Amino acid sequence: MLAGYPILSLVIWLPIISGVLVLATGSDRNAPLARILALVGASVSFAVTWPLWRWFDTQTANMQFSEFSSWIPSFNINYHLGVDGISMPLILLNSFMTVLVVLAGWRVIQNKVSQYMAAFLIMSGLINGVFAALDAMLFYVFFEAMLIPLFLVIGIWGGPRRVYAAIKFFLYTLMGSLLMLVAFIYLYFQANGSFEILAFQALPLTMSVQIMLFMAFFMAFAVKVPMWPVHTWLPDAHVEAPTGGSVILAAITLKIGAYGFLRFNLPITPDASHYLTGFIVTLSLIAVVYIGLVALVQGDMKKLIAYSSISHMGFVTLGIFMFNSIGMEGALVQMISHGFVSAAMFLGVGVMYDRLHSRQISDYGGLAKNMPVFAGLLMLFSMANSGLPGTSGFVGEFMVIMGTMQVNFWYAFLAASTLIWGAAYTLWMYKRVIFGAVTRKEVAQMKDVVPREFVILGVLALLVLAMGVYPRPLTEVIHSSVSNLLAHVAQSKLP
Amino acid sequence: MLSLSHYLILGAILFSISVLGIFLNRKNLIILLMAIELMLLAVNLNFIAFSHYLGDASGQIFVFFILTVAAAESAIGLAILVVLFRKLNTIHVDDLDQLQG
Amino acid sequence: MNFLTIVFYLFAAILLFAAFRVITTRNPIQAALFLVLAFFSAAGLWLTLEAEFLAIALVMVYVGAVMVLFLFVVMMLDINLDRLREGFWSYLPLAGFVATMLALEMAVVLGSRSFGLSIVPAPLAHAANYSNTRELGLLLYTEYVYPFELAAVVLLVAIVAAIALTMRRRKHTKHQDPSKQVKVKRDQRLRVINMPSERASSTKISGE
Amino acid sequence: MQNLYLLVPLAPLVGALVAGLFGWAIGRTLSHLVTILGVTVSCWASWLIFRDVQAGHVYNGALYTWMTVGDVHLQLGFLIDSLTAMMMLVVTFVSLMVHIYTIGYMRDDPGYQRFFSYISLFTFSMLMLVMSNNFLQLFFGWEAVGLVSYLLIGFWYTRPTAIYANLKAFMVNRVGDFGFVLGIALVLAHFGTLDYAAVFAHAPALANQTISLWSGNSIALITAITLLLFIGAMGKSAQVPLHVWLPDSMEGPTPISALIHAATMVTAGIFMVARMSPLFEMSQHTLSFVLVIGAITALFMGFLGIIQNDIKRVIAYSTLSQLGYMTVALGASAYPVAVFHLMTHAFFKALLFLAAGSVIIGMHHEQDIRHMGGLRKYMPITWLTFLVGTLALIGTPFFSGFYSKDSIIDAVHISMEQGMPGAAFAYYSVVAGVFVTAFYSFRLYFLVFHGKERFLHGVGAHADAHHHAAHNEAQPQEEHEHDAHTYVPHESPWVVTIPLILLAIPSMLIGYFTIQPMLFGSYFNGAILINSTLHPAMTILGEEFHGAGNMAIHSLTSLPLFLALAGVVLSWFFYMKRPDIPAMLQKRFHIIYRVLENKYGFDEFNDWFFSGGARALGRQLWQIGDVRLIDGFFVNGTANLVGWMSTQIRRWQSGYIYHYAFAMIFGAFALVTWFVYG
Amino acid sequence: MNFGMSDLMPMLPEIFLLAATCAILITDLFISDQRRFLTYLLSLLTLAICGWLTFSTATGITAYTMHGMFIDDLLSDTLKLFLYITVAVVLVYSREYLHLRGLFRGEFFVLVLFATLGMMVMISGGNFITLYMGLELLSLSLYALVAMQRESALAVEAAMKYFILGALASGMLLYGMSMVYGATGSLDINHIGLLLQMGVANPAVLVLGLVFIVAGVAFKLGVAPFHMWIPDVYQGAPTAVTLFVGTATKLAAFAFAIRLLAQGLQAFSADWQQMLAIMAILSLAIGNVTAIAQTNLKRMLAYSTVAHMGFLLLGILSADVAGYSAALFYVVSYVITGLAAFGMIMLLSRHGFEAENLDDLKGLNQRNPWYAFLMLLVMFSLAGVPPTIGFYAKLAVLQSLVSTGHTGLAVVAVVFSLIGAFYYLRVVRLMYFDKAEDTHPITPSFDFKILMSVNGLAVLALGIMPQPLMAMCLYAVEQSL
Repeated sequence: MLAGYPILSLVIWLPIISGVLVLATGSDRNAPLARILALVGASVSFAVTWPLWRWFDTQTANMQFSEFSSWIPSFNINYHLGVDGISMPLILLNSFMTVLVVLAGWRVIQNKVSQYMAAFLIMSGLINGVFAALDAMLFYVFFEAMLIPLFLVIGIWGGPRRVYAAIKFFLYTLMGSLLMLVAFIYLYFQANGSFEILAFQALPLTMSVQIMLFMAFFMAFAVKVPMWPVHTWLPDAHVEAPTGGSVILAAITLKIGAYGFLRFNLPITPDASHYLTGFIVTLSLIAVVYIGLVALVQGDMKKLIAYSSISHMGFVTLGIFMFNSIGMEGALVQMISHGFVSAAMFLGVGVMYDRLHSRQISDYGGLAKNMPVFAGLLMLFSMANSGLPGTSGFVGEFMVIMGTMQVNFWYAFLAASTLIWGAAYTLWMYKRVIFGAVTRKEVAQMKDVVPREFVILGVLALLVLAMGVYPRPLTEVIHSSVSNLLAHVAQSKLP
Repeated sequence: MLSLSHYLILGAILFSISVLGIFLNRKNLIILLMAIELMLLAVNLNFIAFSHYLGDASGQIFVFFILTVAAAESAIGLAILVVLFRKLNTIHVDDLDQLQG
Repeated sequence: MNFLTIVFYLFAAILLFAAFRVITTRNPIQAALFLVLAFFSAAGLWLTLEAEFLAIALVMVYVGAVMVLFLFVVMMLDINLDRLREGFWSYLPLAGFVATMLALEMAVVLGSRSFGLSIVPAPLAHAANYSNTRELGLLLYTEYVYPFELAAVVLLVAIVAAIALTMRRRKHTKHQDPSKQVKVKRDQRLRVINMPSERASSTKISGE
Repeated sequence: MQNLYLLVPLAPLVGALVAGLFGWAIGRTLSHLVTILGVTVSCWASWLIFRDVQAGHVYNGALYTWMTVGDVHLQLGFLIDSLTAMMMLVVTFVSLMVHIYTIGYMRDDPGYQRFFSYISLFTFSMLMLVMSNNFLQLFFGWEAVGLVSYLLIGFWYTRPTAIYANLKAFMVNRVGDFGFVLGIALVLAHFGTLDYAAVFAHAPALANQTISLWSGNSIALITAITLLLFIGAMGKSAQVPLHVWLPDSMEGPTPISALIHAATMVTAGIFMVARMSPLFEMSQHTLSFVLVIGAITALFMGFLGIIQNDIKRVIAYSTLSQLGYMTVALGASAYPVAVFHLMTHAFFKALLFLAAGSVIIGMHHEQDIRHMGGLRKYMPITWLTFLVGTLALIGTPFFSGFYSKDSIIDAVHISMEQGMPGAAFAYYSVVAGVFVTAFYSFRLYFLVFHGKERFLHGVGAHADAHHHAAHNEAQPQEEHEHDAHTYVPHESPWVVTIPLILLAIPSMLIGYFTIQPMLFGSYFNGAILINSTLHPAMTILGEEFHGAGNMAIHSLTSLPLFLALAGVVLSWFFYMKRPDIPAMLQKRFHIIYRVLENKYGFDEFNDWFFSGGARALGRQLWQIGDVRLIDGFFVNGTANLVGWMSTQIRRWQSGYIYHYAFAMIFGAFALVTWFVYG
Repeated sequence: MNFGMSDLMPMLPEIFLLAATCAILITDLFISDQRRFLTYLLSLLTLAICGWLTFSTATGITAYTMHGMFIDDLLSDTLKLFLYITVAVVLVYSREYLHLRGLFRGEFFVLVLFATLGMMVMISGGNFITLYMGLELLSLSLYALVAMQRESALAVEAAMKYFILGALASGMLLYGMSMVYGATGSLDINHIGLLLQMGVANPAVLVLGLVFIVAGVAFKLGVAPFHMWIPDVYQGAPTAVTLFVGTATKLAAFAFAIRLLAQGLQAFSADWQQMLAIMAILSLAIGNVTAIAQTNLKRMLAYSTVAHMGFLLLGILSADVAGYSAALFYVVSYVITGLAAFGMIMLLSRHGFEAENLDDLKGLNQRNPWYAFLMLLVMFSLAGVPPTIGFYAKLAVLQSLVSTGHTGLAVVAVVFSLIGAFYYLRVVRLMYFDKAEDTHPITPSFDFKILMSVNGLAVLALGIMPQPLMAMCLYAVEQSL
């Protein structure tokens, strides 16, 4: 098959190298070249992920496409890569999104184009690294390094409060991850001097240690997800970030948090995870209900979608901590789906913003008249965001509710209330923006989507539908890994 | 009879006096320099006392070097003081407060 | 209470008094003189410890050179004595407390439990022909030659530094500039002036 | 045969996609041709399948595996049995009629292709719903029809009322779906499958299982499941209190009112409960609940029909009321009767709506019945077909509505005699409802088609304003007519009248011909399961039944007919003979009138409590929780604290040497104290 | 007493440096201001030759000479090599800066080289006397260097403060040494180490001495509460001198601490570990928190240094080979990063303009993306964000902390570095997110440009491939202690 080909390395480094090349084009005089180079880089980087999908063995929960070489022998840190059913789809999602982001910034970004494109390409490679790393320190390096380009993207090309948002974003995430670093180091010694994640997962640990470790990881990943009450960076970051930044934030970086729960919290500290389930579930349900209500009253479209993301990610954490396969797989499906849907929603807002330079709902109204194609696409995404069957948004939500019901009726009750909140905030926004009479002359002058935007949104629309109608290919990929994880988590690791 | 303690305690008191001098003197940089000389004197006393009671001459050698260095130090200290006075026209300790915060 | 003890207490008292005066007096010249007194009494104490060479050196180096340097500087700088020593007392309580406590704590550690005669007995006096200077000299030029060389470098640094910091090029001071002296060329030393022989007036300008 | 099954939903889907995605390219005519062709194919295939099912071929098979989780296989598939086949036929037939009708009704609308796409998409969704063999697909269809309904209600998206109504419809349905999805989740959690057959087979084994709600309190599992599922049905089938969306949904174009909000989609809840009969039969509590909810809807929504002046709203309230009847039948365990009424109602209610639409076209988009009257002369076909529909609605013997409605009343009567909780209330409600139905139906009929021709004087200005506000871009050429202020109603074109006639025929006849096989024959055997020892309504009905004609003749002496007659007479008296009486009554009983006019205050309450409350709560959570507490206190508070500390510590760095020296000495002093004496 | 070549071989670099410095001192007299470049070149050449000498005489075997007063081990060789590089970089960075400020004088180079010699003596010191002499040689040169810019009131004030506090610290250090001498009767650190391992009659005296020695070391490193000279001196001194004080001397201070604490007083590690822990936490807190309020870049970096030195102490306090090598790695990576940070200030300065305020960095990305990028790397390295070298430095220290059971300290350290990240981010923010106010072109000389690029990229490259440096540090410490 493909043994021996360093596909994962390619997946990680190709975008980074492309990014450096794009950066080398320098000033905005070479912007067209930078754009084309970036698009080629992103596309090729996406293309090289194809073998991951094509030759992925769905029958095994083992790490596939593994690569191993020594990196920092002094600390026994290794360049160890590999993917399983949990991480592989996320890598694909990320590489795909990068292409879209490059396209989305094609015309909009006129300032420091090469830096913009390069930041996204480099970030893409680093994020792939996060998902592919099997060495905790390698993971950490990618995890942190990824913050830098995102920080810059928000801060340079963001809105008026970008500085506050960028710094808040960075410090929030850094706060979480630093404690995780200490946890890694602790585990390193417990594992007799190894940073192998798989070795961590096999360690017997006492309950108190598990709880401490759990909380350390929790800090890192809860911030990323983000879970209530450490979520407030997200609305700010989303609102201020340029469209591409919001897309990557929502579609990818939030997933890193959930991925972390699956890769670290659950398998390393299973007993603590069970012990603290109530805590996590409570926070998740607060995210669903509280954030759903908060989203309802937002006047800024991006903020609304940001809050909706928090709410949807609440579903992910909820599903993960149900400890049954339908819940956990549902969480994973929700992650992927949310990647498409939230990205599409942000891109949609971006399309509007590029024309009117406002994100306020009240500035719009009656777009359907001038922008019927856009209105149609946005309708699809809005429906997906509110979890309509037949769209990808439904699949994950449905599975998580199903999984939650197996555990507790009231959990499911509160979780299912998202059917109401989700529809309420999404469609209310849709109504105010797209429907109604055209009241402002600026709105009347807005033109429908151009082919480039149509392609971006259209591809996402197809994906959203395809996943909603036939999610099985995805669930098959994640199935073995989730089963294996559940079996692992079911066993106590108390010494 | 005199014990080592006598000398050492004397050194300690001398050391403290010089420290007190550094705290208390708000006005005159020269006296600060003198306090430092006193401090070195206390140290030297310690070394010589130890050297004597331990029967080991290396302590006295150290004192020799300390004296040398102290002399060089005062030379540079006074040089800086002169430069300072030329520039600021003051040697008040309180006037050295441009750098703060 | 033998003679040595009396000498010790006497010199110790003078030393502490002088030291105290150094830090409390308002006139820097007085302070310098009290410092001289302190050095003298310290030298006396060192003699009781059979450190004759250092005692002499202290007097010669410090009293003879360093203190003179201090006095020079004090007198060279035109210091306004009026403003000296304001706000002395307000800081005294805290500073005095810390200093006293520090002295007490050190004294307790260094007291007779640690360094009493029973623990560290007084060494036998050296023979009359014992030369402290010789002993130090032997050590200094053999075992301690490395720090000795370093001491030389330190002094060199002090010289370089002091000159670099304080030397001023006043307009009217006359000094040599070796680099200029070295670089000087023949035609700078000797200027051949082309003198017009008879006809004066118009062409004289070039000569000046 | 399986390809044929597949053809039924796919043909309209293809039509919808072609018209929706390429409508701009292929033009109007081709768009409606392709969609109509799709629905025709679907209808024809449904007929073939219907015949096949009658021949005893029941099909239950998977289409494809949606996903596999653990040992749960979630598949999409078809269950084709008598219930499904009947529904397919009704749906495709009514849909076909509506498609044809639309050509005329929407002739001048710029969203022509879009409209055809939507109604074909709706047909597809509805067919997926009824053909499903599992809960998942049921939910798919369930939500998909909701989506299309949302799109269609808001079809004229520039009208504020339309987009208010469609959001409301969607939200209220979502509340129902909330229960529905929980029900499905409970099913999956306890049965481990979502397949109907497997669930029904396994259900008896779980009859005694309970789930605990909170400490010490538990509820029977089946009751919980059925109640939750029924909440879903309440949303879709507009039962009190989730009925509020249906009247507002009349903001959509009339064809969809006929298709979706009368004939098909709103009956999905009824269909679903009938489909779930094996489960509902196991829970007495749920049935009682169903009965009471249905009865309330049947009677009280009828009252509201009396005071409405919008032609479509009157029919909408009648729809609510009729849905209540069906629900009552379900509660009485007379599922076949409910389905039977569903079918007859589909025909005559579609007919009524389409006829109303015809009137609206004729009246140039005037919908207020106070401005109509005497249309009989101008629109003879519409008048006749409308009369047929009305007669069927009020249960005139031999008309289709009579058979189904009378059966419901009988069934509830039997339930009452059996002592079922709530049945007595239900019985009196439905009987009273007969009178109310007759009264408002004929009120509408008289006001529209008889009496003075009120449109001829003085309404122009009002209609004009209404028209402009409504859809000013819809029919530009009509502006001209309007400006003249002298228009005369005219009969609609043939594409409108043909469907009316085609629907009038079954409205008249279908009850007579099908009551025997559907209710008392073996038609629903295997599709609907009734525990006849506990709920003998159907059995007893069957024993008392002696042919359709007999039933009609027998009814001439029964109470409902007299009540209906009384209603007709009273409305004739009020609105033909003494039009002053209603006005007088309105004054005298203005409190009741106000209550009715405000529709019992449901809308106000919902707006205030749910919509407003949620927003107020959201704003509080946001402003206090997020902005002030988390961000303000914790996040920025920490930052400010550090900043404040920074300025404080900074002051220690005073610039004075003696402070620095003091810090050093004090540090040393502290260390000495600690380590030597500590 | 005879000296053979074998006694002098290990100290060949020092001998050469002294001789060369004297030669430069003399030569400089005969060079005109226009040709001062020669002095500069000679200084660089001297450092290069010293590097070659150190490298070629490095045997890997620990050699004692001059009666144990001079230690030549792998640790000293490693540190010295880094020292030469650092000093050379300092000189290259400073050239133009000094030139524009009239400080491009022979004394500067001579004093720098003497200071370097002092540091080398400290690094190789095996006896209290040599350690002290080296320290003073360094300190005296530094006092003079800080005061070099005589026309600057701030520089003179800084020099005075530095001098007084430095003398006080020397006095304390000496007092501590006298106590240790009294308790053990020896001035040789290895001898002291051996004696202490056998037990000591009077631990209280030794602890008293220890406190004062630790205070002296702490002053040199600049950890709280002995840090207060750092901000004032860093700000007041000419940036070239700040660069020197801020980078090179840290290497010597580290060696000083290792020689005294690890080699001499290892037996009392239980005591000094606690002292270092207290000071480390204080430094992290004061350094990081106070830096936030700064508006002067040099001052901010000064406080950042305090925090970093606190982190360094955390490495040392593990008191094992892993900890020392972590600290060595930390100090080396700090020096590399610090060079770039202070270097950037000089790069942005020009005639009559000191780019020392934070606001002077505004819009650097707009003015010159490359320097902004380098500074970005530096800031993230200081903040400890991967993939820069600063991260591994922190990682190594944290790891040594956890391995010795100081997990709580690790958590505290981590929390404070979060606070620290804030002000580093602010620099990035100014460079990238703000608009440039100063649009003066940035025109450094070619060598400065190249070296700065190499320096900045090293921060990244060593972050991606930290292994060689890390292994080197570990090996040096393992072979020496």
